[in-house]
Amino acid sequence: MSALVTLLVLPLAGAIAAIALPSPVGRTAALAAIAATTGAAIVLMATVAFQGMPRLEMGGWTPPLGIVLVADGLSVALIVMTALVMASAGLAARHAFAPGTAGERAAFGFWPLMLLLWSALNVVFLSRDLFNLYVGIELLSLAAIGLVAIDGKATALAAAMRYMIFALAGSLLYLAGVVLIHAAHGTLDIDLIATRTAAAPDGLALALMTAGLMAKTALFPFHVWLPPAHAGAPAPASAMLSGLVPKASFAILLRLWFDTMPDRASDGALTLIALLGTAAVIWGSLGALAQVRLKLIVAYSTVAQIGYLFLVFPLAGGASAGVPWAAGAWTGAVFLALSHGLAKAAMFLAVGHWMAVAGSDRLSDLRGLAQLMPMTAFAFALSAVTLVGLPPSGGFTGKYLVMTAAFASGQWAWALVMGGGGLLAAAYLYRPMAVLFARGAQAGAAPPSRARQAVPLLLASASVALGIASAGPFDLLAIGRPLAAEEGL
Amino acid sequence: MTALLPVLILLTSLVPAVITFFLDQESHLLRNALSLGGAVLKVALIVVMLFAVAGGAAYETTIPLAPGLVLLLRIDALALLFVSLSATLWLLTTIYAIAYFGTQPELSRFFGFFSLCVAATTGIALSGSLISFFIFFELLTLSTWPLVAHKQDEASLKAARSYLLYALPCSAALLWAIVWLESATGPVLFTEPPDLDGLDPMSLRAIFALFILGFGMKAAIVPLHGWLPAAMAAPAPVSALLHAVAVVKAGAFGVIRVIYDVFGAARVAELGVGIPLAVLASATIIWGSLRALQQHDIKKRLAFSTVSQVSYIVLGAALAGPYGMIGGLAHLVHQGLMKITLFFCAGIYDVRAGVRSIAGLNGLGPRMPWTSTCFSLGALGMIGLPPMAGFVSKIYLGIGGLESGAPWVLAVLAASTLLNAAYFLPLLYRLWFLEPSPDATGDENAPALVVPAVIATLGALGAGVLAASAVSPLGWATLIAERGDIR
Amino acid sequence: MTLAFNAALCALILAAALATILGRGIFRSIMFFIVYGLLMAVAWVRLDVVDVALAEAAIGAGLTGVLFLAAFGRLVREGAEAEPPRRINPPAAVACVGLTAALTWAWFSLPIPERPGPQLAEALPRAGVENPVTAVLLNFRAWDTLLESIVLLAALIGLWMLTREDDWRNRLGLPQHVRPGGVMSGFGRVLPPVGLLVGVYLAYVGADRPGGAFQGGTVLAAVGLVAAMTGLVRPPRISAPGWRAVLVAGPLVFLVAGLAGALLGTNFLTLPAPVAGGAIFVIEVALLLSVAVTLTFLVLGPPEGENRR
Amino acid sequence: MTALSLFAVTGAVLIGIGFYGLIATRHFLRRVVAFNLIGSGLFLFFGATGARGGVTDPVPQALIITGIVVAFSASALGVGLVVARARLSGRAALPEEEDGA
Repeated sequence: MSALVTLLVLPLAGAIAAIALPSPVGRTAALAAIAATTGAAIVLMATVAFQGMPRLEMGGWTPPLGIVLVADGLSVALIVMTALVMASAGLAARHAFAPGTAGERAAFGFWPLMLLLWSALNVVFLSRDLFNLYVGIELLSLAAIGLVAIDGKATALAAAMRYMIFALAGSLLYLAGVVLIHAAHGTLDIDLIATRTAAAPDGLALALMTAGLMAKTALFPFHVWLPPAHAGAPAPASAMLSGLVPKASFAILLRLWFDTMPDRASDGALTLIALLGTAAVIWGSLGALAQVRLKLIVAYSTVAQIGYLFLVFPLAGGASAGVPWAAGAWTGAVFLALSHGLAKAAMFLAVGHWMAVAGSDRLSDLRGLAQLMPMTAFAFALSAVTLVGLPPSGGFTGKYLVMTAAFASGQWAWALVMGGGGLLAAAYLYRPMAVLFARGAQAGAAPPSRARQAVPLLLASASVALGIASAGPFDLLAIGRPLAAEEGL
Repeated sequence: MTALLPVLILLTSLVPAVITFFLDQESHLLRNALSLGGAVLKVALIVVMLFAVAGGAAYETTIPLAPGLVLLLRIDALALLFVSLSATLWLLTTIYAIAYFGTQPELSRFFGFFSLCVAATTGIALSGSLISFFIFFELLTLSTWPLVAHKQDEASLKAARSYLLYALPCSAALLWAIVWLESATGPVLFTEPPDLDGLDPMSLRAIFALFILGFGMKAAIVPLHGWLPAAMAAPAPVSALLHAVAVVKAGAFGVIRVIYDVFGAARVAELGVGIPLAVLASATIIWGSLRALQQHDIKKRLAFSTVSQVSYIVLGAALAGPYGMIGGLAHLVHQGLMKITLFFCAGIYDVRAGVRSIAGLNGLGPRMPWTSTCFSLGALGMIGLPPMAGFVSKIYLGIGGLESGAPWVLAVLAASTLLNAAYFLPLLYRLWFLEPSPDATGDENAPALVVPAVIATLGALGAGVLAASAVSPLGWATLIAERGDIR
Repeated sequence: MTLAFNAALCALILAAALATILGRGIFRSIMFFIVYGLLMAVAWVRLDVVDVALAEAAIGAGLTGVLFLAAFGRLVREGAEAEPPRRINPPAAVACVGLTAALTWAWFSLPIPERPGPQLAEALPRAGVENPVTAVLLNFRAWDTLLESIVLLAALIGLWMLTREDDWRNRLGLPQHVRPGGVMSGFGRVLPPVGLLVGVYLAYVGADRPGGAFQGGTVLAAVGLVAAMTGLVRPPRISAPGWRAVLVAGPLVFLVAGLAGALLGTNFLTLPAPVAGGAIFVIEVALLLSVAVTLTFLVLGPPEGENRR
Repeated sequence: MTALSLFAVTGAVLIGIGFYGLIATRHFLRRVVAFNLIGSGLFLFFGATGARGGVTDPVPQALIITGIVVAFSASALGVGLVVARARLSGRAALPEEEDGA
């Protein structure tokens, strides 16, 4: 059985088991599925790295009739990042959602929702069929909404409702684009569409899909739902929601603009997208600076970090495509997405530990926690290094590649955004760091075991390791990359 | 094996750093053994290499990251000058720090970051490419922050915040400079001159300014110096690290690399950016000295003295001529040896006699003779009294000024010398010639604190007395200049 | 004449749609929506797309309408049925008119590609069913359909997460009180057997003619709802193992069939031509059950107890 | 105007009406209703595209059926959310939109 099929089936089977089986057995099955899927993700990465891109024609039917899933470098990079975050979130949830710790309801529901979310992410990262991608992001949104609401409080429900409005509007806009594409080209397959001659409504289709996916990615000005939704969920859920979910719609955007219809991109549209990204960087950072609750700071930081990703469009798309720096910009953006996923998940898991001890995530209540839990504090600091984009982290590698592309193409304004965003990130992450490392009263509850504290530290270390060993991921991302890789940018 | 040597030198402090983080607070013995073992091993490796490099060998290791991001570690004479300084002083500081802290809390964190700091400095010294330099430079920024904040009281946290407030915007400027430059020239290696003709002179000047902004903060060039006196809130070993072993040195070293290995002395002269930098350095020299005069806290005075003295190195580099460069390079080592002596002694006065203010020094000389002798010799060296090391630096810098058509440098040096005397001699007067206050206590029954100070003093003395020999810092700097490791 | 009928139909649809958005009061909005759904089903028949017409009538109008009505009832009990004062939002109106204009323009400038294409005609004989829609749903794009059944599950688990902690062990939905011998109870005795027949029939004929697991499942769900609301059957608790097994049966059988394809055939979800018909039948039966139960549970809502705060 | 164009334009108008409802109304239940309008309008448009050229393309039909089920799932969750929130707070609109502002 191919690694691809295993990766798709395991989380689904795990979710089914977690729903059908009685509590202790279902939970064990879910944990087993998490472990196995993580393994499958790594095997798939090895397959892609050493044997080329596996291709799965569902049911044996080729497009335009059937649906094809392909694992390229981008897919497996995102899939392995997802697996690392999911495995860590699962470990954290083993305690956070243990029977007795959490209510019966959440202890049952977390596991299937998590595995369904994971299934959806894998589908989105692999599928080459626009409608299948739609089903994937719908599954993703519904599972994510369930996780946002799992806390059960009125604020969490309001956050879930707000999220839902944006998610539903986004899905339908995306679907409208898909309908136009199918009507114009008679196919939904990304690679087939790329070979068809352009039709008049393609631009509209691309615009609709992009707008819909932006709403789902929470790009400014569609970001208002994100901070309350991500901050209101329990820590393991926040880790997945903030670290992973926005990457799914962003990955589809990359596929649309660089694989499906690279020739339909106009410079004005590309610039507009990057301007929205710039606004997101500024707005998200200012929002983070204004918060007094750590989870909200971390969530607003996601708004800002998402903004960076959208700088890739004018740097690697449109007139810029096919020039030497385009591949660097594209790869840099993916590096930023990967390292943000790992670092942000680490942050939320660390905050979860602190909330368990301090009983709150207000900065004033977290004073001095670094002494009590040095490992999680260190994890938070390492994640901050990645988010600020300091070397030698994955965030730095991404930032360096994007900035080089910006200067090389004469679009240095985007480099200014990159650099300024890093300083803003340092500013809003400094406050929690200073509070954590201050001497202060220590909370009453006992800190979690070292093994549990190690989980966010491992994730944060992975985000740094992504920078230290960036050659491997860089080469991996070159497999199936839409733009020609140029050496020595 | 030889290709691995640079990595090994790096690992001698990186490995202890990582292991130390995971040690229990109570594992004093293991932690001390790790720190000391790493320091001794590093010095040993460097001694081995000193002989080889003097014979003309160069070691190089390449670790490819993403395209354009090549981590290149290279040992040449210039790298070795800096790395041997920091390795030797690290060993001394480690001994000193172990004695200084005793069994205080949070030591695993402290020594972890301490070793990390030295690893970063080693990396800076060995970096063979601009981007490697930047990576280690930022690692240094980050690993220094917890050290400055170590005491975790209000003053320390404020100092640490101020440090980052200066450091991060300046590293953003540095990254801008590097990316701007490299997007036009490709990755910049220090061994081969980048082709700068693709950039117009105005862009080059802007890039140069960004570089100076980036490095000048660490080198505490006015007006980017504010963090350094504030950082005196940190414990004495950290001050030694900031002022002598690592941080300000890294900044000055960066200026040297940029002038000689990125732009090249000729291009710096052609762009007309050397003399403005020399003027800025001179202003820093004078300003730092004037501010030092106003301080009543020993460590504060020493801190402003550093602001002043480090700019000697920048001045030498900015003059962009052989003598200036030799003077600057030699002063890199000289200032390190003298300043670490002074900080070691200031720490001893603090922990053994409870003295922090200058007024408290009255009559301590006879009571703490070893410490006070070391302190006095260090101070005299700073003033530039022959045969101490500081004298040698000043002579070369003066000649360098004349050689580069900037005779006003002599005036700066003279004024600085007078000011140095003005803020150091009163201290010596108090130590040796005033009566102690009746309730004064103090002893120096702490060999682990005193011995490093004595060794550092002997080093500073030796560097001056033996300046003519090939193994002295001056001799080595001359070797670097003659061999053309830097252009 | 046909055109006039179509035009009138479209006008009615649009009027009903406008009324759902602009009409005063939520209840009226829901009523107009149900009317709208029925009109939509007629439109689908006019387009000669009976499969979709069935789905739209059953799910779009019927089940969704019941869902909204039930929700409205609960909101009334919570005193949350009133709307905040509404006002016209001109920027939104302009944007929406723009969207409509853009789509209209797109319709008139769309090229007509070659579709469904020779591949479909060539593959249909090997699909195992004659109804091409069923062939697409359960064979050519079976992966979509598998995920769709999973989407239903995700929505249900998400819905259950909205249960109040104290209510978790209660039966699904609001407790029902039906007078024995009343109208509802009589209704409840007559309707289910008829509905059962219709639902199973719809699913069964789906292989060759319009119909299928989702449409049939919806009718069965309606049966289940009526049975529950009339007190004929008491809704289960979430913890009931048998019901949970039924919930996942469809996706599970689908998944197992997919794996069998991967092990025996060439690919995941491959149904070799000789056994395709049989395999699709088995999958449809399992899906029918799961879809019916999932839809029923979705409309019943999370458990709510008798004694409320 | 042919019958197909009539239905397609109707679909386009429905999408516009639905989006207006989703954006501009405040009661969450009405928003879910509006979401269903968009969905069915889009499906109508899609169905019309599939019937062009005198052939009936089964693919849009299959996709529409999938879409209807997906939309129902989302509606059910949305309705559950508004009911649950009303149970806790007695409100059925988002907090920032509750008052007349």
